[in-house]
Amino acid sequence: MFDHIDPRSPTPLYAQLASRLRLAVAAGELRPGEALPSVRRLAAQLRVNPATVVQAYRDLEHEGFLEMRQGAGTFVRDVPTGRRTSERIRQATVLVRQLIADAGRLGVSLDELHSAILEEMGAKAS
Amino acid sequence: MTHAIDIRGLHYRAGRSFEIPSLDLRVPTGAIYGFLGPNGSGKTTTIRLVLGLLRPRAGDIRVLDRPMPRQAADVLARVGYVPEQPHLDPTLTVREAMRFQAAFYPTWDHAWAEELLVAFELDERRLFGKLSKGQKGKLMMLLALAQRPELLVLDEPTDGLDPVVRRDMLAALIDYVSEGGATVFISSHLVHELERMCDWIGVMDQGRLVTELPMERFKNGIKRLVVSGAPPAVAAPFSLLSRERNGAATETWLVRGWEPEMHAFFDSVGASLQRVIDLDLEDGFVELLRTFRTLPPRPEEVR
Amino acid sequence: MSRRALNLFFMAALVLPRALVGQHADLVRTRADSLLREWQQASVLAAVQDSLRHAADIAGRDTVRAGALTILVNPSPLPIAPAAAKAWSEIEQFFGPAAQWLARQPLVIQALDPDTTVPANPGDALQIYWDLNQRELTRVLLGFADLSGADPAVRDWLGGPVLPGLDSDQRRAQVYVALVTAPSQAVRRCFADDRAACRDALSLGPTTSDLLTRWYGPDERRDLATLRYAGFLDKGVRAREFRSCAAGSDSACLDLLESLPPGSLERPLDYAARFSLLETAVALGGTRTFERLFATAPGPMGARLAAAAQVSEDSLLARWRSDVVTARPKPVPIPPWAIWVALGWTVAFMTCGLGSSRWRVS
Amino acid sequence: MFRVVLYAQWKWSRLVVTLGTIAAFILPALSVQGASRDVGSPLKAGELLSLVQSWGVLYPVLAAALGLLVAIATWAPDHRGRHVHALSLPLPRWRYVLLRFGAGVVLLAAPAVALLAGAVLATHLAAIPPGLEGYPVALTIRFALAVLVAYAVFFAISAGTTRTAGAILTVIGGLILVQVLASAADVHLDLLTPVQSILLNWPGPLAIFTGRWMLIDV
Repeated sequence: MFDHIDPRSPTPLYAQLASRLRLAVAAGELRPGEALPSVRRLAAQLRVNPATVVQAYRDLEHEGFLEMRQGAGTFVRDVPTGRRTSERIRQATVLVRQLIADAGRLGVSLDELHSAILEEMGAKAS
Repeated sequence: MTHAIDIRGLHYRAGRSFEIPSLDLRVPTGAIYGFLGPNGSGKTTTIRLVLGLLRPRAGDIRVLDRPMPRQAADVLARVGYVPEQPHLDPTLTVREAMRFQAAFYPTWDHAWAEELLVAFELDERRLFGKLSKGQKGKLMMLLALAQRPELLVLDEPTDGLDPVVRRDMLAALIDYVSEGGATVFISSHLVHELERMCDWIGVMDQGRLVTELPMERFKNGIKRLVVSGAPPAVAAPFSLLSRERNGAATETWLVRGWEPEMHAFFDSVGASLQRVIDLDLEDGFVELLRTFRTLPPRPEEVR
Repeated sequence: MSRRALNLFFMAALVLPRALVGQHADLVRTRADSLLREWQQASVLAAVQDSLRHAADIAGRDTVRAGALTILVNPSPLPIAPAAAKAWSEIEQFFGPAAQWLARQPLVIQALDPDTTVPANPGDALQIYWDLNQRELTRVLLGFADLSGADPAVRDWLGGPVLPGLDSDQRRAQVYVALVTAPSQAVRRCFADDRAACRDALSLGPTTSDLLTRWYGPDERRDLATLRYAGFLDKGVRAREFRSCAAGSDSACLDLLESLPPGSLERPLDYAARFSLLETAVALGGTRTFERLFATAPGPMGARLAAAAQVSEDSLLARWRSDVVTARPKPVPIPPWAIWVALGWTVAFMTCGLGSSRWRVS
Repeated sequence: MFRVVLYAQWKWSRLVVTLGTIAAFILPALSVQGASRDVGSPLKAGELLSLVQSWGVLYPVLAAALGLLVAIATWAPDHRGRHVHALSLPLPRWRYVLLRFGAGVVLLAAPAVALLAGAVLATHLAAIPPGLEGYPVALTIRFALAVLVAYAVFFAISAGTTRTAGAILTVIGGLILVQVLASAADVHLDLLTPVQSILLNWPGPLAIFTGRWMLIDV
C-alpha cells in the first residue's frame, strides 16, 4: 500500500501518505474498524520521521476517515458509501487536471486528448 | 531545554589547514537534524567539537543544556555516538565490545541490546576486526542505541553500506526515536535518506553554516522559475540566486524564499512566469552550494 | 739506562742460552763471562748517575716538616703544610711513637702544573698535579707513610705496606665477604668461630709442614694444583704427577703444591684481613702498640701481635672475628627510602600519560 | 568499569603476562641450579655467589621487558583508533588513564607474585653455605618496583601521541648527535655521563635497575 512513497517529490511525505490512506479507505482496501499500524511501526517501516506519520493520521482523522483512540491505536472509521464515491470522484478530477496540464505543456490540443481517451476507453470496453 | 545542541559563535582552527571562522548551529530537541555538506566542509570536525573531542578556540557550545567540553564526561553519558570510522578495538569480540561499552553507560538497556543483536544478525563471538563493513556499522549503531541516549550524534553512519544494512540501521534508529523522542543529529551524503527522515536540515560548506531550516521550508523555499520578458535588473521579494538565459525567449531563475503569492510580482514588472519547478533536497542542496560559493557570504535570515 | 732496564738486559742474556743447554756448553760459558764483566762496569756507571739525579732533586725545594713527616717539595699552590699536619696527626694516632721512624724517610714531591706539563721521567720524586685539594693531598701523604722499613718481618707477614689504617669499616666488610667465600677449610672453620683455624688462616703460627693441609681441604688442593697453578706445575718432570693429581690422587696434588717455590702459594686470607687484625691490635693495645711490636723479638706474628696489644692471642682473634662479623655488608643495596623514590617516579610518569591527547584527537 | 578495562587489557597482553609469569617463576630456580640439597657436593660460597650473580642480570631485563610490552599492549588499540573511542567514553580523561594504568599494574602483579613463589622455593631448596642468606622478599620487592617504574616510563611514552614520542626521541638523538660532534671536533664536552649519572644513580628513575640482583647474598 505504501510502496511508492517518493521522498524526492515536491509534495510532502505526510500528504503522500495521507492520500495513499484515503485512497485505500475509498477503494475498500482498508475495511471499517480495521486497525492501522502504530505510528512507531509505520515510521520505522517506511523510515520516515514519526511526525510525518502522526500528521497524516491526524489529517485523515480530521477528514473523518480514521479515529485515533488514545492508547489503543488508530482505526478506520465507517465511512458512508456516498463519502467514499465522492472521494473517488475527487481523485479522478485531480488525475484529469494533471493530465490536461501535461498535455498543454506538450502542445497536445484538447480534441486530440479527448479522442485518445475515447479510443483507449473503447479498447478497454470491447 | 529547547535545543539539544546550541552552538554560538564557534571558532576553531587546526593548524593552518582548516578553520571554522564562526559557526552558529542549533538543533531543536526531539528533531531529526540532517547535516549536509560536501567532503571537507568541517562536518566531522563540528561533530567532534560537539562531543568535546576537540577544544574550540572561542565560542560557546551547549549540548543537552550543558557547556562543552567542560562537562563532556556527564554529557557523553547521555549521547550515543557513531563515528565516521569505527573506532572499537578489533581484538574484542562483539559480545565483549558490548560488555565493555555497557560498563560505561548507566542507562544501558541490556534487553534491548540483545534484541538489536538478533535484529542485526550479528554473531556475538566474532572479533570486531573480522566483521564486515556493514556489520561494523550495525554494531556501532547497536552500541549507540542500546545506551538509550537522549541525543544521537551519527557521523555518516550508513555511508558506503549496502541498502539492506542501511534499511535495518535506519529502521532501528527511527523505531528508537519515535518511541523515546530522542534528538538525532545525523550527517550523511545519502541525501534522499535524510529527505525521508529529517525534519530539519543544516547545510555546511567551507567551515561556515550556509543555512539551517525545517525540511519543508528548505525544499519549498528553493524554486526554479521559467520567466520570459523580464527586465535585466529587478528588485524581487525573493532572493535571486542565479539567472541563466536558455534560448531567445525564456530565462531560468533560481530563487530562494519563494512564496506562491509572489506570482503578482511578475505582472508588476511586465514579465510572465511560465512555470515554477520544484527541486528535491538533492537539487536544492547542490544549487544552494553552487550559488553560495559564488555569492559573498552575507548574514542569512535564519528561521 | 736506568738500573732496572740494565737488570732486565742481564736476565735475558742469561736465560736465553739455557734453552740451548744441549749444545757447546763451553761456548756458552765464555759468553756468560764476558757479559758478567760488561754488567759490572755498567752497574758502576748507573750508581753514579742515580746519585747525581738524587742531588738534583733535593736542590731548589723547600722542606715541610710535620712531626716526623719531612716533605721536600718544589714551590707550588699545593696546600702542603695543612695536609702534612693532618696526615701526621693521623699517622701518630695510629702508629704512636713508632711513627718517629718516618723521619729517616723523607718524601720528595715534584708538583706539576696540571694544564701544561706531562709527567716526564719519573725519577725518585713523587709527581703530582698541584690541583689537589687538601683532603686528597692528605690521603696521598698517608699513602706514602710506609713503616715497612721499620720492621720488614711485619711487612712480609702483611704482604703489603704498613700504612695508617683508612676506611677500616669498608675493609672489614670486604674481609667478611672473604671469610664467607674464601675456598679454604681453615677460613670456613674460622668463620664458624674455631680460633685455631683463624690462627692458621691468618698465618699467625710458625709455618709447619702440615699448614698446607690445614689451610686447604682435599678438593680445594686439587683445584689449586690443577687450575690455579696449572701453568707452573703441568710442565716437564711433574707432568705425570699433575695428571694423576687431576685424576684425583690427593697425595700427588699435595706433592705438587709443596714443590712450589716457598711463599708463592697464596695464603687463604689476603692483605685486608691481616691488616684488619693489625687494626684490632692497635684498638686493643692503644697508641704504643707499634712501638711494642717493633720491640718484640722476631718469631711467629701471633705471639708478637698479642704481646704488642697486651692481650692473649686468643682474645685478640676473638675481638678481630667479632669486629669483622659485625661489619657484615648490607645485602640488597636498595635503601628503604628508595622504595618511595621509585613509587614517586611511577606516579610522575603516570601523570605524564595524562597530557597525551586529551584535546588533540590525532 | 575497572573490571571491563582489566578484561580488555588482559585480552591484549595475556600472552606477554603469562610468559612473564612463567619466566619469573623459573628464573630463581634456574639461578640456583646445581646448588640444590640433594646434589653431591654442594656449591662453595664463592661459586654460588657468582652463579647467582650471573643469573641475577636477567631480573632487570625481565622487569624492563614486561613493563615495555604491557605498556605497549595497553595503548596499542587506542592508538589504532586514534583515541576517539577513549575520548567518547563518559568519564574524564584522567580517570580513563588511571583505569588503564591500574589494569596494567594488576596484570603485572602476576609475574611479581610468581617471582616471590619461585624465589622462596629456590632459597628453600638450595643448600646455602654458612654466612650466606636468601633474600627472596627483598628481591621480589625490588623486581616489583622495577616492573612498576619500567611500566610507568613506557606507559607515559606510549600514551603520548606520536608527536610527544617523537619529541622525546629527537631530544635523545640531539644529545647523542651533539656529543658525537663535540668529540669529533675534540671539544671537551661530555653530555652523556652527567645524563647517565642522573638517570642511573639514586634518586634517578632508573636507579632501581642498577646494582647487583642477588637472590642469595652475603
